[in-house]
Amino acid sequence: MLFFKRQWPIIVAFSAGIVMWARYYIPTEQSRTIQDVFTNWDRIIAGFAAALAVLSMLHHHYTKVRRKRPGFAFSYITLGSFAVMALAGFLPWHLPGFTGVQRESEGLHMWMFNWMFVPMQATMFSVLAFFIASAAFRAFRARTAEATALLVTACLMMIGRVPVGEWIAQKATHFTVMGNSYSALDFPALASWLLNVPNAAVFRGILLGLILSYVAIAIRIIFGIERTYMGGGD
Amino acid sequence: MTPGEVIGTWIAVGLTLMMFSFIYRDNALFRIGEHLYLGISVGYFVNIQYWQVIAPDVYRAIRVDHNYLPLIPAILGIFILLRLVPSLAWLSRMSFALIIGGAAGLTIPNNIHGLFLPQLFETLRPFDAGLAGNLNQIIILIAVFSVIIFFFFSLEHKRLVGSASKIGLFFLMIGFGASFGYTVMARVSLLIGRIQFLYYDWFQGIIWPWFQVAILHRAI
Amino acid sequence: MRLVQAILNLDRRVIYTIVALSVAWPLIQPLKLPVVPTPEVKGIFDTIDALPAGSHILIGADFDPASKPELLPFLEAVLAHCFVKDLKPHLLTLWPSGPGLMQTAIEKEAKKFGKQSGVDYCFLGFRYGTLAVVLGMASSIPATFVTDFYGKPTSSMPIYQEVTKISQMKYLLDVAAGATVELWLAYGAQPEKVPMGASCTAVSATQYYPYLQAKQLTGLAGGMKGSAEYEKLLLDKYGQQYNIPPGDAIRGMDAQSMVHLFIVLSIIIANICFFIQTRYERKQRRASA
Amino acid sequence: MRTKWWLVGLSLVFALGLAPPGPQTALALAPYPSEVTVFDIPNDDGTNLGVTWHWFGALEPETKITIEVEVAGDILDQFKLTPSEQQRLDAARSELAQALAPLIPERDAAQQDADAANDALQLGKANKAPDTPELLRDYMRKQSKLDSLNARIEYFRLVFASRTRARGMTKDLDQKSRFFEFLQASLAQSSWLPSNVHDVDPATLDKIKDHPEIFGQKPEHEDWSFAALDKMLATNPAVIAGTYSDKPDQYASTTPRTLDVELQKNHVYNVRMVIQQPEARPIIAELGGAEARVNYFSVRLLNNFVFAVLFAIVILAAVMIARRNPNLFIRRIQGLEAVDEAIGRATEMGKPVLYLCGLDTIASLSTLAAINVLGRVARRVADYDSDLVVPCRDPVVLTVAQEVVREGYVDRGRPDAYREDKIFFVTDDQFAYTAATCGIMMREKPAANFFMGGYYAESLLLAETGAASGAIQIAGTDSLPQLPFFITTCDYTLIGEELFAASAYLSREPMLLGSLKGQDVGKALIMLLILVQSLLFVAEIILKKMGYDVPLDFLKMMVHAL
Repeated sequence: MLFFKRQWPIIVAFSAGIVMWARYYIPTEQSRTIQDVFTNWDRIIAGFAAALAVLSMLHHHYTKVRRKRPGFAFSYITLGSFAVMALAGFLPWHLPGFTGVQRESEGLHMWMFNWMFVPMQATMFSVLAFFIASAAFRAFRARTAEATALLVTACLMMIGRVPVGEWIAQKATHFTVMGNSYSALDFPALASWLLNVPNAAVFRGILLGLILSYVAIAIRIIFGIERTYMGGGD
Repeated sequence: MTPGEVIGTWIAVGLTLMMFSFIYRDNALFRIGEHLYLGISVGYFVNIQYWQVIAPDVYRAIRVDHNYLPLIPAILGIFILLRLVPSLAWLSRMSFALIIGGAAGLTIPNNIHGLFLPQLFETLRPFDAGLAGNLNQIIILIAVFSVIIFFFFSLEHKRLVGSASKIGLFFLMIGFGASFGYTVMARVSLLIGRIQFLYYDWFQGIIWPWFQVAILHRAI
Repeated sequence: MRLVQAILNLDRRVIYTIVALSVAWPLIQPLKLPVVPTPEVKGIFDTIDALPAGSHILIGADFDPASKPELLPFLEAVLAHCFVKDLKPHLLTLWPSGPGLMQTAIEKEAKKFGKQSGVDYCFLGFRYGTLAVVLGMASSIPATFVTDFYGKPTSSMPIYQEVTKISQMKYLLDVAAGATVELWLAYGAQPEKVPMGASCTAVSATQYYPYLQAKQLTGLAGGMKGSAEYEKLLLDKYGQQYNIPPGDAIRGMDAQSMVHLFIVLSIIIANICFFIQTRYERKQRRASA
Repeated sequence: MRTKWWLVGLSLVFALGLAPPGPQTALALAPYPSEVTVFDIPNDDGTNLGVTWHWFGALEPETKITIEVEVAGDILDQFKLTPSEQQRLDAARSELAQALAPLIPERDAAQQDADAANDALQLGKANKAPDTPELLRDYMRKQSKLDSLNARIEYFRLVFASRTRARGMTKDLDQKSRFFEFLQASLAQSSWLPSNVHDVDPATLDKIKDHPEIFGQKPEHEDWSFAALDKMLATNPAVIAGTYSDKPDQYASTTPRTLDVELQKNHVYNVRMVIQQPEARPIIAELGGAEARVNYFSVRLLNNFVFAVLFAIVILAAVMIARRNPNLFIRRIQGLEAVDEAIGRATEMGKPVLYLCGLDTIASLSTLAAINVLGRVARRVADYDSDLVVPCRDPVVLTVAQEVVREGYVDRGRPDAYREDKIFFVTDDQFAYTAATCGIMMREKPAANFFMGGYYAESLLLAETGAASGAIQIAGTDSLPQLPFFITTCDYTLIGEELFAASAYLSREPMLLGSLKGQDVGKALIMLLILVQSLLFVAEIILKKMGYDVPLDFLKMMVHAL
């Protein structure tokens, strides 16, 4: 039994890893099929795992309500809206006020999606605009040379990416070198240089090391050295 | 506008303001919005998982196409659900082992082929791009080199290595600054989109016409 | 000194308020800052503009509501451009939550220019399978999308008596919030030898520059700014003739500039205050020592 | 790739004007493929042939070429249905025909109705007739009837499609039998079938330099033409018989005029080219033949393979060494020194510790690293006796995180302090997750926030809310676009690789340390490569200035050699 609990998963991980790795170099149709089957299986397993997640969420809010933890009343909202949204997607008949079957574009499910889910998602997303401003205001202080570099590049970038930057570039004095006219304050050009040279190089440097890390972890998993995913216990 | 759209717009406006109230401070309205959003998103998630995965790939494949292969991942999926039964929880390891092992196998060649080798070749370009191009190329080489040194774990950051990694850190900050400034644009346009919704769809689309009809006409 | 302290410890809600105002004000009271089209966006506009009337264009609109403010104006402008030039757009999406947006956009533009679905344009809607969809369309569009978005069979539509696959398109355009540009490029445009252009979110624009440099893309429109530039080009050339109003992106650009300016100004002010404060503290320390 | 010397000779003969008797001027100008090679493309699944050549003679602007393949009759066997398959297909077909028999006339009538209504409507619109709204309603009604009929027909066709799909396979019996009929009819006409390259303008064909994956980065004859053949064109028997019509048949489908059939694996094909000049007789050039073989290794990926295997050996060797000698040195990682301080502070304040594992699934390597670090953090939290809250976005991550935290508590002898409901699933949606987590931060005011793993746009929302709530924040991510936001809003940030080094650093486990050392070896090699290659490039320039043209691009050369 212990074999099945401890060794067997490692054998499975090893075989799956080696097969998926090796198939990359084999150009036949069967090898493509293997990859397609794997991705399909992956999706299906994740689909079942979703049930676990939902159970966990329901359990979390159910305990909150049962134990009357602070703010438990809000959990009723979560449980209720979950029930309505989930059921609306499965109901095969019309509801009053909706012309279509619930799951389709005219039904309650898509109505809730369009008028509740989407605006809330978009709003949470757009809160970022406020936060990015306050983060810039608070954190961009020229304390050290590195911090100064950070804030100066960020400011140049911000100006260079909007029409104002172009406007300044047009209005600023121009000078001529070898027949070409250059603006003294060409923020857009500066921004694109920052992006294409230092920024690209830095991310390249991080990426090269990062990929070595990825490959190293993948090798550890395949050869059974890394077993975090199995969790603890026996 | 249909009644559904009008009601929808009002609800959307209400929810938008509720979620925005979060930036003032935590309050009951935001908590209602947050919990509503939570419930709806999980409800949507359930539907997506069922209609896009389980229904076509498992149910349809088995019942209509008589393809019994998806039974294997379905059983592995049920193993994951057995996490809830402590004595059988170990079965879920089979499923994890398959997913994670396979993903690890995919990672190795794909990352090397798609990212590692192209980036390495991109870095190592001959100096044949004119004066400006060559200068850029030299800056890129210095930046890549010093950043890699910054991430070198086997050496203490002292003396030569220390100053090289200092240069690396400096470049890192320039890179991050550029990234930060670059992203501001995208984030601000999201806010513009939301405010456009409030202004055009709600104010100009519903409130203003109603105001004109209800108030102005009567006044005249 | 107290003022400096107050500015440095400014409540973040003050910043939020100013940000909100600098977005809202230009929408109500436009500033009309100049939008200068870049060569990248011109690359798309000019290619489409040069196509003979009756040519077919494939437009992949692969985004969802989250990127609506950045990309929808571009899609609308391109559709208007197509209809102005009597080109026939084929619109589809690879994103499940996309069709609703696209439907509104294409129906609006088609109505404005009096175009008929299935004859002058076709909205294919969404189909599951990303790569499989692109590959399928390379061999046959009516076979991949058996029906269009409205459930009408495509094989009997007049528009599909003229073209049936990607290689017969004169231009391919991807309006993408994700990584679909590479997909269309690698499996659609390149093997079928159709010129391609792309519009993408501001965040992902950088990663497509290499394709632009390699001339694999004829043009690239990044984020709301790219959309605004396209609207501007359309407006300058056909605005008066066809009575096209300025789009959402152009109107949004003022707000964009305002917020950027505000953030940069606030950083500068904060740093001046920070500088004064550190000098002051140093002086105090020296005095006490 | 055998060069066809006889063709070279022939071309020379033409060139020298020693051509066989005939209209001399026309022949001297006639375009002709020269130095042709027909070969199996080495990197494919065996259904591709490649042809390279360069043009001899002038190409007129309107010239079209077609490349044809000679197909042996035995290829038909590949498409022959077995009796049982035939039976299934026939059954499905007759079922479909039966189901559609009443529908099709009805649909045709509906189509006529709808068309008539549409015509009336257009007329009404043009004349601004007063009853236009009624006409419109009439048209809508008829059109929707037509639509519903079409939808029903489509449904039966979908059922048919799923019936004719062979069990567990993607091959369609219906299509297979069509392929058979088309090929049989076409081969009866001629054994030469057009390939996928037919009626094309030679100027639009690819060049050798367009395909570095086959010919390498700097091929010898980069401007020669190249064509990849993967299909043969089979013609509809009805077209050959002259009875073809594009009306839908009893199965409500139109059969196409031609079908593209994939070249079959492991067959020898002879190839020829038909050159059609405007107002001239077609010229036929035999190109030679080759077998479309199945290849079991993609040669162009050899560099990838070599690199991956070498690196795997380095890592495994380093792990072995580390097992024998566990005292390996690792430099200080700043953010990790602060972990203890942050947890200690949380204990003092009596506030919980918040730990996020990122928004990725368990298959993402950064999530695994985050869970590794979580195990270490859980041990410290158990030591200090404070609370650990872990909201999860992925169900599988949730279960693994629960196990890891429980193990941490058990390891420190405090299994009683473990509370499973503190590690919970929130939702799969990115921003709903963010909203809920921000809510937790603002209400429970954790004293320490850990953001480890992969993040997307929500990174700033999380970190800024955390900063506003006054927590000590430690972030670690490999999501490069999000790094700037963590750096500006968190107290400490583990950048990219440091996240992966963190678990080794915290646990001091020899195997993890060894793997880290292996990565350092890899990085050292990269740096060496960059250094040496840059110097070589400089040397190349200096040598060029001195008049020696020596290519020193060793990396590229190495890749080509592979």
